[in-house]
Formats: sequence, C-alpha cells, structure tokens
Amino acid sequence: MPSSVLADVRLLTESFDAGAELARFTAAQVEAGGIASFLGQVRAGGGVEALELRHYGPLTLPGMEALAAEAQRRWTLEGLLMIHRSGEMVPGDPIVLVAAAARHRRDAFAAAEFAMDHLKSESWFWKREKVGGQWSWIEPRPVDFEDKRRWDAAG
Amino acid sequence: MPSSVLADVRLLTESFDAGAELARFTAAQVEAGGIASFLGQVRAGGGVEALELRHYGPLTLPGMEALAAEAQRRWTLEGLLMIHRSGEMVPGDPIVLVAAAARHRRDAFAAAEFAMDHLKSESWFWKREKVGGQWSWIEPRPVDFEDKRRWDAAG
Amino acid sequence: MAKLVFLGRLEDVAGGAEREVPGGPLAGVLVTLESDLAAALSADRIRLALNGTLVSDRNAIVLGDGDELAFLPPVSGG
Amino acid sequence: MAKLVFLGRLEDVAGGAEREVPGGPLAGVLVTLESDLAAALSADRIRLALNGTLVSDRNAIVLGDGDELAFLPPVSGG
Repeated sequence: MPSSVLADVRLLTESFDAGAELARFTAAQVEAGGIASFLGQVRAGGGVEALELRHYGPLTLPGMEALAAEAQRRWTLEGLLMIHRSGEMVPGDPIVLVAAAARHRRDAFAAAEFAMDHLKSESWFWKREKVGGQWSWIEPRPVDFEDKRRWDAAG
Repeated sequence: MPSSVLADVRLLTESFDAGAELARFTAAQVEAGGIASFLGQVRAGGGVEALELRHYGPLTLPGMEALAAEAQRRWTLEGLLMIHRSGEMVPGDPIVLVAAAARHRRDAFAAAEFAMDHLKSESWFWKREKVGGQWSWIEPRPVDFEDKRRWDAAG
Repeated sequence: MAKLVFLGRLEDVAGGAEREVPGGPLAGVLVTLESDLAAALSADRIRLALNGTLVSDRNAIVLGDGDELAFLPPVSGG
Repeated sequence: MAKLVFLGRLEDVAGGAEREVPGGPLAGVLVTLESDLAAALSADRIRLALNGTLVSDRNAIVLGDGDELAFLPPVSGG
C-alpha cells in the first residue's frame, strides 16, 4: 500500500468518545468505498467493577505504530485509525477502537480484524480487573494466541 | 442464539446519519464486549456523479429481515443493526450500515461480514450509476458471488 | 387486469416501471408485448415473483385479476 | 544507579512499579532482591527490555548508570 497514507494511532490515558472519533475518521475517507470498524468496551453485567490497563511507555505506542504499518503493508487501505486506552476504566467505557477504510470491503474487514487480533495478543498491555472490591491481574487467554496465529500463514 | 434479541433492520429512502445510528446502537449494547461495523458509502473521485438503488417492496425488506435472522442463528449476538438505502445518492452518502454486537469479537466480525456479503450478492437491489450525465445499470460482479459462497460451507 | 412490474434494466426496455395487462397464462401475456421486451423478460436469469412470492416454474403462472407479477434481473446491491 | 521497572503482576510482587538498584551484571543485581521477587523476575516467560529495546539474552545484560531495565510478563491487552 502507499505508505503515504498516514495511520492515526493513539494511546490514551483518558476516556474518549468512540462515536465522535469514528465519525471524524469517516468524514475524511471520501474516496473509500467502505469502512470497517471494531469497538471494544468494558462489558457491563459480568461482575467486573473496574478494569485497568497498564502500558510501558517505551514499547507500547511504538508497537502499535508498527502494527499499523504492517496492516497498511498487507492491505490496500485509504486510512487506518487505532486508538487504545490505558488506565482505569468502568463498564461502558471504550477500550479500543480500530477502523480501516478501503476501496474494497474485504481489505477493510481484514485489516480491522488483523489489527484487533494483534492488539489483543501482542501489544504491550497488562490488564487487571476489580471484582468484589479486589483487583487481580488477568492472564492472557489461549484463544487470543489462536486468533493471532490465523494470520501467520497469510503472509 | 436467543431469538429474543431483536435485530434493527431498516430500508430507508432518505439519507441517514451513519455515525449517529451507530452511536445509538452502541449505547444500547452495554453487555457486549465488542461491536463490529461496516459502513458502505458512495465513493468520491471515481467519476460517478450519482448512484441509484431500486428495491422491490414485497421482497427487499423481508429479505433483509431473513438475512438478519440467519446471522442471529449462526452467531451469538447481543444486537444487530442493518440499514440499507434505496433511492438516489451522491458521493459521500452512506449506502449501507451493518453493526453486530457480541460478547466475543470473532462473532461480531463474522456476523457483520456475513451480512455485508449477502446484502451485496443476494438482496433485492438494483443499482445504476450516473457518469458523464448518463445513467447506466450495473451488472453484478463475480467477486460478490465469491464473497457470498465463502459462507456456504461454514453452515 | 393484472400488473407487470419491471425491475432494474427491464424498466428501460419496457419504457416504464409497470404495465397493466389482461390476465391469462404468462406465455399468452408475453406475446402481446413488444418482441424485445418479451425476449428480455424471458431470459433465464430473470426471476419472477407473483404477488411477492418467488415462482420457480414460470410455465405454471396464470395471471388473475389484481395479480402482480414482478420480473427481477440479477441483483447488484450495496 | 540503574532502574528496574516491573509490569503487570510483577508490580505486586515487588511492592512497587520501579526500584533503583546499583549497576552490574543482571545476575548480580537479582541476588540482592527478595528471593520471591528474584524468582518471579527470572521466569522464562518474563521478557526484558533494556532502555526500551527488547533483549533476547538476559545473561548478557550489564546495567550501567541511568539504565532502565523493564520486566515484561505475558501481555493481556484489549
């Protein structure tokens, strides 16, 4: 893909308005036929009172930027948005927003899903949850590695 | 999936605010961990001055509703939004918006992509484009059928 | 009278989106139309819906009073 | 002095996110720490970053003045 297309990659320590961010991104993508997006948020109703993500400054944002560049290399995109929260969140708060704009629907979907799978399994975030007033660190789930591995053969 | 989860399926003859629709849908999905969406819009810059979609009342919306039910049957969803335009549109106008909310990311992505593939290849719409002041009807593209066929084996 | 509905490019061939025709077997209705329109409507890839229901055997169609028969070319949506 | 940075659950083991230590080879630094912390930091699945760069051979690490060494457990993001 033309590397001249800039990706908008951000690591935020305060909450953000996912709808407004997506609307702003979409408004700039007049030459894209389609925009695929994924919003991950803190689920309500699972007993989790709060969720905290920690990051490591020297690695986390650079890693996200490398991931965005890889998505742009693999698919022909008109634009790419990748926003990830760090810090403490409560149910309903957005955690991650990825959007990929492309001329072709398949590229947009694949790039968004690729970005999410790698953000989940490879990005430098550590998560803990507060349940019943007690914080505990969350171990990575095997399914996250499987999700990422789907892409390894796809070159 | 529980068929008690209602899908919001609409065929619109006037333009709509895709960002506002997605924000409204998202706000209701507090129990979903994630929301995958796709927005298809009339591309600018391709020389197309206007695009018109025609539908057939007795078939088009019922077909979309059947498609939504099939997506809900195949994946475990918390909510499903499917909006499709009919009528005349200009570059930048939204054509179709699909959003799927689910506890699991994979379900949300798959349902949204499944819905898009079938809307493109099977739904009762006929498209014409205005280029250089002349309207001409668009034939279906083989790739649309291939996109749909991907799902046939997945049961 | 019955109503024929023409979708997509068939509307251009017919010169309009709809047409009122006397009832009867479909083959008998088609022969009363312009020959280019009758040919276009008879193409294999044109599907038919009678009163909103897809019909697989077009030879079985007999139009009655108030019936609506739609001619559906391959779709090209989204 | 050099700085050790503990991510994820290692922060709980260490009782803080960071610690200042005298420089030297990593093995020599670790033996000055509480034994449970030293064990946690030595686990195979803990990756290390020296001044923001991942290091594959932990035996080669010698901390100098102003160096920052981060201990990175398996990630659990998003």
